[in-house]
Amino acid sequence: MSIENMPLGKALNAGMRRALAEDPKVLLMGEDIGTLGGVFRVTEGLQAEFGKKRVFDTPLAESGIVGTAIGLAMRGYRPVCEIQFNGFVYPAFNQITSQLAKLTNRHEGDMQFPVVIRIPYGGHIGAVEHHQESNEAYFLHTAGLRVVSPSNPHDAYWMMQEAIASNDPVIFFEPMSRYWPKGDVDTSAANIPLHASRVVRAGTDVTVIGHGAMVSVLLQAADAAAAEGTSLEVIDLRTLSPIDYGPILESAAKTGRVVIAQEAPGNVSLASELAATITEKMFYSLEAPVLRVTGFDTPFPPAKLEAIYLPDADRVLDAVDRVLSY
Amino acid sequence: MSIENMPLGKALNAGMRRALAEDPKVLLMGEDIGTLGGVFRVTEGLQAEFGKKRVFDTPLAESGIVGTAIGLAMRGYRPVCEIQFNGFVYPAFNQITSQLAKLTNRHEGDMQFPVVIRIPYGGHIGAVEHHQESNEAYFLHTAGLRVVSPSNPHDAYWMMQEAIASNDPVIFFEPMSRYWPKGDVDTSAANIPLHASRVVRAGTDVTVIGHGAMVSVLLQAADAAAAEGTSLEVIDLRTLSPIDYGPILESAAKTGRVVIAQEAPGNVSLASELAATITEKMFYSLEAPVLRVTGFDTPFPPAKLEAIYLPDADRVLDAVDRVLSY
Amino acid sequence: TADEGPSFEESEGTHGSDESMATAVAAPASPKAQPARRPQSASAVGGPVFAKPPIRKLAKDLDVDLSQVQATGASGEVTRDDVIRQASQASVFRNIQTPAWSQ
Amino acid sequence: MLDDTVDPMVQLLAPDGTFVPSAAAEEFLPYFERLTDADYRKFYRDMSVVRRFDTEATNLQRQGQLGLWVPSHGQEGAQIGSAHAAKPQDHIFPAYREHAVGMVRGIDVINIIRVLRGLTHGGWNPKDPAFGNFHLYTLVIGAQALHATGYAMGINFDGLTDTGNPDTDQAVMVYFGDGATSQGDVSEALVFSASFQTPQVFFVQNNHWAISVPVSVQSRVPLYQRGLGFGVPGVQVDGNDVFASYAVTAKQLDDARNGKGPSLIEAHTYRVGAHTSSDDPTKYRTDAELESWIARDPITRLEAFLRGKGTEEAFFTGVHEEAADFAADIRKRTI
Amino acid sequence: MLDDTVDPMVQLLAPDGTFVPSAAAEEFLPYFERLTDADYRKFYRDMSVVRRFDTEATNLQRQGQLGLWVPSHGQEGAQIGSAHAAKPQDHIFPAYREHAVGMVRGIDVINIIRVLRGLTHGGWNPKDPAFGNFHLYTLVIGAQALHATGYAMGINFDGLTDTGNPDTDQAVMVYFGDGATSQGDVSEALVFSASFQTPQVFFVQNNHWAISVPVSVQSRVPLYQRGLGFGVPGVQVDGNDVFASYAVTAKQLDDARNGKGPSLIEAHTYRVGAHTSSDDPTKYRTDAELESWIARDPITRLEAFLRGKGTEEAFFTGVHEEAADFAADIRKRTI
Ligand SMILES: Cc1ncc(C[n+]2csc(CCOP(=O)(O)OP(=O)(O)O)c2C)c(N)n1
Ligand SMILES: Cc1ncc(C[n+]2csc(CCOP(=O)(O)OP(=O)(O)O)c2C)c(N)n1
Ligand SMILES: [Mg+2]
Ligand SMILES: [Mg+2]
Ligand SMILES: [Mg+2]
Repeated sequence: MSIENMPLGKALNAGMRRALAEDPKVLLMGEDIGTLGGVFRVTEGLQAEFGKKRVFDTPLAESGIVGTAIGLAMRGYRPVCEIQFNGFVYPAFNQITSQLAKLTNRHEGDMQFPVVIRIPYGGHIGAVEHHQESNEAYFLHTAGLRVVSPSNPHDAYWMMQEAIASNDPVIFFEPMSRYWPKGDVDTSAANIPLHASRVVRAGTDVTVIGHGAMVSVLLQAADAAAAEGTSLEVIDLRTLSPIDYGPILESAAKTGRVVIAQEAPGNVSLASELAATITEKMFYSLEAPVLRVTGFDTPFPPAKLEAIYLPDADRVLDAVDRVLSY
Repeated sequence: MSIENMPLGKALNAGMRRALAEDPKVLLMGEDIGTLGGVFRVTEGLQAEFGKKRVFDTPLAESGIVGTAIGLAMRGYRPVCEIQFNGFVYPAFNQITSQLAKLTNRHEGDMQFPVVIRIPYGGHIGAVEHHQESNEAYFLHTAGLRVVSPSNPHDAYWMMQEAIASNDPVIFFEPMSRYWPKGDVDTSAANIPLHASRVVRAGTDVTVIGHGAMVSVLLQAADAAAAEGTSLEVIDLRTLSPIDYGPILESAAKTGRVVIAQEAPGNVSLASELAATITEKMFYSLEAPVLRVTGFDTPFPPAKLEAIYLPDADRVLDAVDRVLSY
Repeated sequence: TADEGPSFEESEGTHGSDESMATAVAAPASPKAQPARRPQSASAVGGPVFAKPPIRKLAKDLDVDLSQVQATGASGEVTRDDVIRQASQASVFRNIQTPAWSQ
Repeated sequence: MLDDTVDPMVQLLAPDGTFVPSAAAEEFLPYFERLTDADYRKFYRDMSVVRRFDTEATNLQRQGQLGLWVPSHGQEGAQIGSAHAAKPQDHIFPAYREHAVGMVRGIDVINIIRVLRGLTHGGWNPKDPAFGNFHLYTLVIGAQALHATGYAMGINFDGLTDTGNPDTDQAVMVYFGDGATSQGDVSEALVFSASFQTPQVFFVQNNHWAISVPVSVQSRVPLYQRGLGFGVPGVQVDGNDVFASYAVTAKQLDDARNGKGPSLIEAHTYRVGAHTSSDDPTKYRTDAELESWIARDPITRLEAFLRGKGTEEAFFTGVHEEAADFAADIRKRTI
Repeated sequence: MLDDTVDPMVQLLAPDGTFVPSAAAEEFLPYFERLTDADYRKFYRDMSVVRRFDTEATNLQRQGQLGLWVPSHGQEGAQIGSAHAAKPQDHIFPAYREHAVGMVRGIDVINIIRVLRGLTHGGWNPKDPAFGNFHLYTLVIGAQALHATGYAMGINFDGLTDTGNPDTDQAVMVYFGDGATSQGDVSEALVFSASFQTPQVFFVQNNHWAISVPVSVQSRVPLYQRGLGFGVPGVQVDGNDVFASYAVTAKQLDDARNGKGPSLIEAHTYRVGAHTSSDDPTKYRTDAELESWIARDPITRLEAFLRGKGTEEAFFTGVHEEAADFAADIRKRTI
């Protein structure tokens, strides 16, 4: 065991550093990731260490970034692309959706596309428009992509390396508001594989499920509920596509009550899919409908209103009360 | 009453013609929509009738089409953009998602964006890659867009006019495989408003829900089920966002059993949302989980395999059997 | 428009408390955590309750504790008849054991 | 760096404030010549006020009153010159750093503060006649270029170009940065503008950096050439020369209104401040570069010109007082 | 129409097959001169076989054996010339009409038939050495331009340009049409290729139509100029002149391999057939235009040249037999 205490952003940096060191085909590319080390400093020091052919700034064009990453993958490279902020991935949507996601299928497996697209996402940072969205739903609906999001530094460190090692494209959602809090990272071994969900707090009454920054909100809610005598089981999805339903269904079978929380708007979202699938698989076990606590079906609001928009522990607890009242 | 029998494609044409005639601010724009009248001839004759300033071909660039339509809307025009095929809307995704969908909100209502984006969609036409997708989920998850799809000529005629009259942006999904079959169009009056779902066949045992080309598959399934003594109630969604839940919940309350069918892949889709919401609202009425019959979570396959991929009456009936066996 | 965060070094302690893996990974639920708001007690018949939602509603309406019901459904689920049987038994027992107060 | 040795660059004022028109400036001189002494002073006043406003907003951000600030310091010459060249009936599509342009067009800049304070995504009503057809800021790089082109297509459809009436003919001006030129949307806007011959000026403020990325990563040839292969002619101007910025923009907008179609202006300037208040430019650029650009400051340059013309000290004192009052007022209305 | 009066156009063979190099052809002559008589015949043979293949596929489609066909008729000069100019180690990124290029690179064209028959979205393995680094077709207009650029960036990172060894240095050629030039992705590919100085040739087949839309809607200036403002030089060639197409492409690919960065070739040609089997071109273009282009047919032109050099009739008969056999074989293997 080799434990280091570090922030999630630093853990991502360390994960990428290790991948760069271990495989000469790994490249980092994006806007401002070189000299500056990224607007969040997640790639800090990596250009200095690995040189401008391994870690480089691109022109300001997201379709260009993803499109050329695809070409680099065809050439045998493993590019890791940074999208500067969530709301700026849309110019690359065509390359991601009609190309990257489909190319392995189009090639009938003859070529592989180990491209990682890093997207810092989520609220709580008080930023201007387009900077705080949780837009994972678009990528979840797109067959051919893997989508993951770590909630803590240890996962960030390992999931980044596992994503880079994946021969399928991975959309890697980084919870911006969690870049700074520190946690222990065991750099000697990952404990569970990339595509596994995990019970992060055991409980008996209600299953609450989330990912990324929402996990700490759920843990907060669990503390508050415990104080009132309600036991919440908290599940960190970790991987959003494909979803590892094992721990989820096991928990739902036990509690019979499920609440899903996410920052993204609810309509046609991850929460919709989880609610539908859990209900389908566990119909006879559910004491209450699966409830969803989500961002509202509006554009992400100005910073001063984000606290109203983003699900917090109170909104989660309200849903917990509602599932318990069935 | 003034009834004309015509194919759906022609009904769309007639709807646009009427809108062009009634409001000089209505414009049609897109690739090959002028001289050629569109690759499906849906805009045939309209450039000849209204001139090149009202109906015009654009350069081959979808982001350009939607982006300039936004500017035209700011200028007071009501542009109707044709995207030639479903799989070619992605280059415009940034303009649709980060601009068109958000601009009314960004302007706090001071400006309106009456832009219609027409997208021919769905399978059954045996075409090559990117030509047969059902990609409505991306737009349903995007707050700020209205999304509709007619299943028959009468609705096509009226919904097109209502979409053009809407002051909000509308994504108008046209079921390609239904362009040709004819139906009666009452050109004297629409019977229900744009955002209304409708029971198109009454039944008592199971509620089956779909939109676009799926509606005729559901009607086929209802015939077959009736022959075996099972009564299906068929609902045509017509509008995919916002969904009119009234008739849906009423039907679910009556039957207690619901099957949703769509051509789109199931993961994080319209069907997921319907299943989750119906379950949430009608928990105590459901005799079985809401089942979903969808395209598979793979890229749309080559034409020779589409019959396997696309839900047909048999797959719907299988789900009907399953909800009945709970 | 690109607002950047402070570097990690600058930001220690300013963006939330440290969270170790130990707290992120489950602490076992305390044994005394008996749910205050949970309507049903542990099953007397044994195992989790399997019942579709309308049956749960029926049980609620008839004041039947589903965990006390003997399930006869094909996959071990409680059926409508099971609930009704339990309800009528309960009312029989209630009639025998606790006769109503006369006015 | 200004590369005026290689490519023709329009310049009227040398960095030291002397009036020495470059060869390329000749065709634009008539537009300069119609300016009066009062105009010169107005330009100076506007640049000074907006510079002071920018400083105040930077302070407000540091004090936690704004989530973010996007400084315009250094780019006042390009912005004030081009903004004054537009006519009231023209429409302006900014990116997000065009505070000076907004001020000239009549928006109350407290509205910009409100955006960066996190109170709104919009801030003002572009349909309000008081706001001079100044559209909302667009944060998604390059997206507004297509909106501007579509708007200009609408002007054409309305028949409001080339009517012979310069008081009603309209044009559109869209602003974006050197980094934005790489976005597909900007290229598509060039395609559409050429195809539909829109009455439109693409105004590129080449401030030499897109956050930490130098313009050389975006293009190895000067950006004023970008439009040529699309059929959109280009002009290169010293953006820190407010007169040159004015004259070139006035001419190109006239051409647009007169039915000559779109053109592109590359204004060479420099972002003296940080990209935003979250940025630390010392990480990626040298003091020497910064100093060399401060030596070409647009305000100092015009001040030298005005002093050379014998402008009284009271004028400068008055402007500085006005600027300070303006900033104090903004502070008061912010907090 | 060829507008060689306005812009320099590389042409070696006049439409009547006589060898009359245009002024612009001069710097490319050495590349022509290395061709032998056997090469001339090979070009003729290849163009004839692919023309016959195209006819057969069109028939198969009419008979319901293919869902769709995308004819290459008329564009054989541009395709066969440019394809032969590439070296085995080069990588080719086609759009969807480059059947002739695929054939030259070694793919069994039954694989193209399989795509249009609805059996696969791919058809061949671009990593199979027998397939000459000919990548899959891309149906989303312009998307492959970025893949090609990324691939070429990889060649640079691998250090396989400008090594002084012409047998191992690599280049990339990407094909797209006149319509595709409007797509943002193509412009972004020009940006990236210039920024990273990729060893890459952008080969634009200007067949004058994007389905029903004439090239004048996409651009009012010749497309070979499109790259200039991005720092990507351009050459205009008569695409119906297989020798000129060969010579220009060979030179530009050599430059790319030698570290001179990207360039763009506009090959003027014409889609003689329909856009696809679903299209009816009589709806949007005139017989006169079609005739004028048939008069510039690349195969007829080379035949005239070869006959002028006294090529024996047996050669032509042999080629036509070979082409017929080829088509018969395709038919047999399709049904
Ligand atoms: C589509 C998109 N990608 C990335 C960003 C993040 N971003 C904001 S400003 C900026 C640099 C812009 O540079 P430039 O166009 O030169 O304008 P300047 O800021 O220098 O005025 C970047 C990358 C964005 N806002 N939009
Ligand atoms: C992004 C996208 N938009 C629209 C289409 C539909 N489409 C297919 S071919 C074509 C015209 C292409 O013209 P050009 O680039 O000149 O190539 P050509 O077909 O003439 O070879 C169009 C509009 C598409 N395939 N992709
Ligand atoms: Mg294979
Ligand atoms: Mg800049
Ligand atoms: Mg073409």
